[in-house]
Amino acid sequence: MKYKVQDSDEIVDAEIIEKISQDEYRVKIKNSEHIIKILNINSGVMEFVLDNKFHTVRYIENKTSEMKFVIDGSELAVNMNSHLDEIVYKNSGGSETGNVQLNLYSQIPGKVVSINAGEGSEVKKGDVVCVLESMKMQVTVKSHKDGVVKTIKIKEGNSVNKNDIIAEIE
Amino acid sequence: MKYKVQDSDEIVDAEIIEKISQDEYRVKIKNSEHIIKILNINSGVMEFVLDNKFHTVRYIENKTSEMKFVIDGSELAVNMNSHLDEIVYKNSGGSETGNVQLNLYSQIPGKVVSINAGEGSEVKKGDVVCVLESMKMQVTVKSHKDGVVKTIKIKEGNSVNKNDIIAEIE
Amino acid sequence: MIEKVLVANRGEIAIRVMKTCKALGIKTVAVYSNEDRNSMHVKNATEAYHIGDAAPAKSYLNQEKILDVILSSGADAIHPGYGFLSENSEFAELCEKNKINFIGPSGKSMDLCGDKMRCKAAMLEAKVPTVPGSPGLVKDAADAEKIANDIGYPVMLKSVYGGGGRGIRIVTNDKELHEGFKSVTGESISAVGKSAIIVEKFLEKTRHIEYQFARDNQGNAVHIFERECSIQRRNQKLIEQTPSPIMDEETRVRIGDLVVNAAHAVDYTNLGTAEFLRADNGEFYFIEINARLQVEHPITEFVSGLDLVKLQLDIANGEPIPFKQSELKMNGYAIECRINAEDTFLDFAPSTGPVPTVTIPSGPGVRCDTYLYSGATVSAFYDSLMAKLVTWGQTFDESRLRMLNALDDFYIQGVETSIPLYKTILNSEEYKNGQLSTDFLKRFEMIDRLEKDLTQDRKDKQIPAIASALMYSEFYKSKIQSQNSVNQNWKNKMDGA
Amino acid sequence: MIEKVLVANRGEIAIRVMKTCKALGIKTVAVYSNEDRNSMHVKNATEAYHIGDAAPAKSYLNQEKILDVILSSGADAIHPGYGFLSENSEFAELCEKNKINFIGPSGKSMDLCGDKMRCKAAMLEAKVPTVPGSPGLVKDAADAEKIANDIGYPVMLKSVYGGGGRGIRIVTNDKELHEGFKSVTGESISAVGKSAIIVEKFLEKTRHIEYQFARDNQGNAVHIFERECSIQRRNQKLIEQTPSPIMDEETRVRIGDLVVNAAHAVDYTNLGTAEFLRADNGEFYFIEINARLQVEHPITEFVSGLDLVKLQLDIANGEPIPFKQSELKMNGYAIECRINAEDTFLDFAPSTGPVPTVTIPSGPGVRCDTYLYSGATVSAFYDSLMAKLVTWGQTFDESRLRMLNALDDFYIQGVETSIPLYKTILNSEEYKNGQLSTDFLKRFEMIDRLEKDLTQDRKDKQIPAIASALMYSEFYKSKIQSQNSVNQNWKNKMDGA
Repeated sequence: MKYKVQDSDEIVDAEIIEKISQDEYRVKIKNSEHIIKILNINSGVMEFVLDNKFHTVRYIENKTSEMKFVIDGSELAVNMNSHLDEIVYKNSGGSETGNVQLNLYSQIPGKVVSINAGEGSEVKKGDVVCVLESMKMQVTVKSHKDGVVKTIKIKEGNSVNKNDIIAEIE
Repeated sequence: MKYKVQDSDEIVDAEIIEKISQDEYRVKIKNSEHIIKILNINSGVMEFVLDNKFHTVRYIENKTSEMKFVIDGSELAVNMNSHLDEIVYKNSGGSETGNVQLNLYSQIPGKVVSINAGEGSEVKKGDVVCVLESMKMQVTVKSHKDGVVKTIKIKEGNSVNKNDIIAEIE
Repeated sequence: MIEKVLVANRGEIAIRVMKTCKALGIKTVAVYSNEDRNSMHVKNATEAYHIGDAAPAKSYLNQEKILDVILSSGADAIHPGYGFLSENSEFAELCEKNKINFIGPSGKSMDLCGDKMRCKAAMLEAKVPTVPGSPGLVKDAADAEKIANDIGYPVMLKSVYGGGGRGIRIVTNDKELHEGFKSVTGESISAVGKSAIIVEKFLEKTRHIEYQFARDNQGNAVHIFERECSIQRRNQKLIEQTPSPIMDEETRVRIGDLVVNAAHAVDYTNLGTAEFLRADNGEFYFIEINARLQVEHPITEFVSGLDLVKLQLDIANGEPIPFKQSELKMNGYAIECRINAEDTFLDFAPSTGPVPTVTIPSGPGVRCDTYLYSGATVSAFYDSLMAKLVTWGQTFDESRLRMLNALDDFYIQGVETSIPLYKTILNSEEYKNGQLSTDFLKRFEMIDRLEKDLTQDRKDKQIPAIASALMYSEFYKSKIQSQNSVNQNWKNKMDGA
Repeated sequence: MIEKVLVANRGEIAIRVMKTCKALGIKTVAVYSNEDRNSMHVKNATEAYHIGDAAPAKSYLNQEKILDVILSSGADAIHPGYGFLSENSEFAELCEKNKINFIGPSGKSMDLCGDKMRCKAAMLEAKVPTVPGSPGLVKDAADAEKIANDIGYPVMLKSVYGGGGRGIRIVTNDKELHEGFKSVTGESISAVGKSAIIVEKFLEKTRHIEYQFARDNQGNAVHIFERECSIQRRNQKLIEQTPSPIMDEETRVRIGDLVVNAAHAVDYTNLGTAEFLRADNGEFYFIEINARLQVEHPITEFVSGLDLVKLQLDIANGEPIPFKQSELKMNGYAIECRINAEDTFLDFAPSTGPVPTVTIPSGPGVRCDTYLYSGATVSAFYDSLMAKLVTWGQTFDESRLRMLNALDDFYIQGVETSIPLYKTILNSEEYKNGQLSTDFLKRFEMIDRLEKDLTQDRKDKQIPAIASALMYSEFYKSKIQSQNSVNQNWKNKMDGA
């Protein structure tokens, strides 16, 4: 299998070579061998020692080609696929990620104070689309790209959760 | 219903008078009224405010006539029954608790180092029945009453858990 | 003697106040909103009273409701904490009227501290320097020019109706001043229909340095050293430390004497803080008095050995301050990091929600004041301060390294926190060298540096991250395929994922 | 310079050593047994190596295995903590031989400290008083009588083959001595076939007072004040405090000077503790040197401001002690309670098992060194110390009240603890007045008083306990009968009970 760790451009081959014992594995990552000793598994949290260094990982999300987890306190994503290089190539062309880029998400929970860019209006990347209020603070949600606001998914005075869709911007 | 709290000789009448709201109750305990406001219930732990004082209770055991819980850090038992006075009377006669008094329990977990009173031997209250080892310490288990050791339920070198039966003493 | 204190607050400060009360055998009364039914301060109090809805106006700011609880619970004193009603002179007077011991200054003194113009006047009379500028509004551009030339350029033209950076111009000579006067006037009129301008000396690379002080009913006053709180975002303090790296003993005593004068000048009682700007040329300018216990009081507790809440209670009981200025000695170094629930990269936007798991740091020289516990919730209704992590060391570097260590150990699941930013700051040469100023974050591009640190961190985790992915697949696969009894237990656990 | 330390220990002390190492940028290597795969010290180290089975002999006492890990991990130093290999001179020499920096005294000095007869001789030469008595075995009753009359009655006749109270007689005059000599000889012969008796002064109402000291490779030595550790059970310390309530400055300096002499006399390097008995008449008698970091070192850290592990590392690096005796000042009061997993009423029998939930106390002047976390396990294989709760105060009473408060806040689910006993002790007039002695628990019948306190506590909880029972029935019943949607969520939660 091939793996790509968030923020790294490197595509790495990795596989399990041997199950040494009930809780120990020999793995090969980037042409070098490592020993993993599993210490504990509990509700999506795994603790293991890799080459004599303790790690704790909390798995958040696991899709076919992407996995998200918090490892030693840092949240990160790993892309994986037997043909990862091709996928990376495609993604840079935008074909697979197009849908993601359509939606503008709320990155905080809050109450909608105002909608500053109505449906049909043209926006530039960084333009304010709406204003939310949370913890006595007003926070602006800005367009993530140049485009036209296709639909607005929120209403003034209503509450939104983190990761709710604010608008579709084409 | 009648209640008796561990270490208190008093038998107390208590009942729920009224459910004031979803989380508030008016109760009568010992002829005086109290307000209970439930704050939180989670895996056997209940948090409530009684007459404006916060309490947390973790329920451990609930039998027909006895309930055990940890309230505000103290473990205690409450006996309850609609005819508690009669039961208390019976218990003092020993008829219901006879069986409990037969068994000598281990009050710690440990390894059996030696058995000092074999089957058939006569013991006085306080005599050593066996010696256990735990955390590098030897601890003696003493007879809880005068009697004859009917059966020994443990073996030298084996481990016992807390509350395992060590012996039956008649 | 105070026997029962109502703590009119929530979160870490309510808990902190109760700790001292409890240790002194003083009963405590908590109040809580709907939102706070599972909050720690409710559990810690001798008594707890529900006071209303989540919104502060309906609970923690509801003066009548809180007064009701004081009276029905039989509390004889009230501790307001910080925020909420702590600097509300009307409420302080309401307490006085009802013979309830308000732990803080009198309503009258609080009023004076809160009115910046009157307070500034009182300070000038007491010979405490304030930021040079017009004594009030300027009449016209000519008036402004005269003042500018008196105090020296650069100066700031400020519309009193402005705010948040609007209606402000920094000008460096007479020509710029006249142009600026016109545009500020124009902006102000177009925004609010009127204009009123003041002139103030513009200070660059200023440090925020404040003094803890105490004054008792008998009029004895002491200062309890300075705190430097220059590292801020949006005028909110993030990191505080004491002693300040630019302070020497001569200056400490000289400004400390001014602070004592300031406390006398406003007839202050109980604990307060005098805030100063320190200009790059070494001059100190009084800004304001905070008439309450400050968030950052623990660093003063560490270096003075005092329990400041106890001192508040003593003074409120009418006792004289139990020590003399000369008996106070500074011992070591302390740093506080305010652990906020916020997303540094979203312009410090709040991050709220449940915190299923938290690991609170501890160790030699570490103190953590927090309302967090595993299962707590960070509410969107109140402010974003979840915890105050405070460390002490014999040397500055010891306190700094202990802080970095404690930040590493602080694990808060579920919300974004300011912890990563603090690691970047505390590791920076500029912080180590004490190059502090209120524009520290911007001046040294700390957010960009944080982003680089996090990117590097993720890159460094390449091997363990891939190992984690491999192991997930392994346990996921084996769950379906094998019935190996030894692994069964683990597989069952894994199903909880 | 030490760059990587293997910590040959587990539990709270391993974690505590690692904290200082981490803060100083020194890498750490943990070792762990099968039993400790989920233990905190494994998580905190830079590297962690599995070293064998649960039994200490197969893991933490396995010298070869630990040496292997030192060599393969590239650690250049070893910190032994306390217990296990910490006072094993053979192991210290093994490290020396392998050019590994053993953080502690040399094997030779450790040997001398461990041999009580040789150590006593060295002390007598250095004019450090030891408990008066026969220099070795006595020949016969006449010899014993002569010594008894030299040192004064009462004396103790002790068979060297005895132990645990057997083969000991306390005698108060010549007649009793002759009778006692016969019976001790008889008991010893009937028990082990031989007899060998020593005579020692019998001291009543003694206090256990010890001194922290440090000595560097250059031969500089300092003492870092005393600790009083009189509250014990079965010769194990339960509560320690500093300063000792009976100590005045003159005595502190006088005994402190003796401690420095003692350190020189055994050519000690690194940190150690000199233990004394203090008789009721005020005399101090040296007992022994503990050649390691003590469990109770945090109270010394609190009052001295020093990080003692850092000082150990500095000395191990060959650096001179970075301060002079005259620069050390005692600041405030500190108390430590050893939070043991044990059942006070079962003669302190161990209590082991999982700890699903733990709440660790915090606050001003509170420090808790522990390996506990929610989900930890107290193992039957190792000792019963789960946590050290340490508080500091400006006054003794402040430290005591903070301790009571922190004990209240310390919630450990799943095992019996010594916490209730400490509350009874710390609330007692005898403790408040400093009437300490090694038989404190027995002398003041503390276990009986604890029992009374607990009974009273349960009686006081009558109303909330009955309320709890009422509410349980209510929610239990409604779970079955009603389908009320509002309560549904709670009922689901209750099913988890």
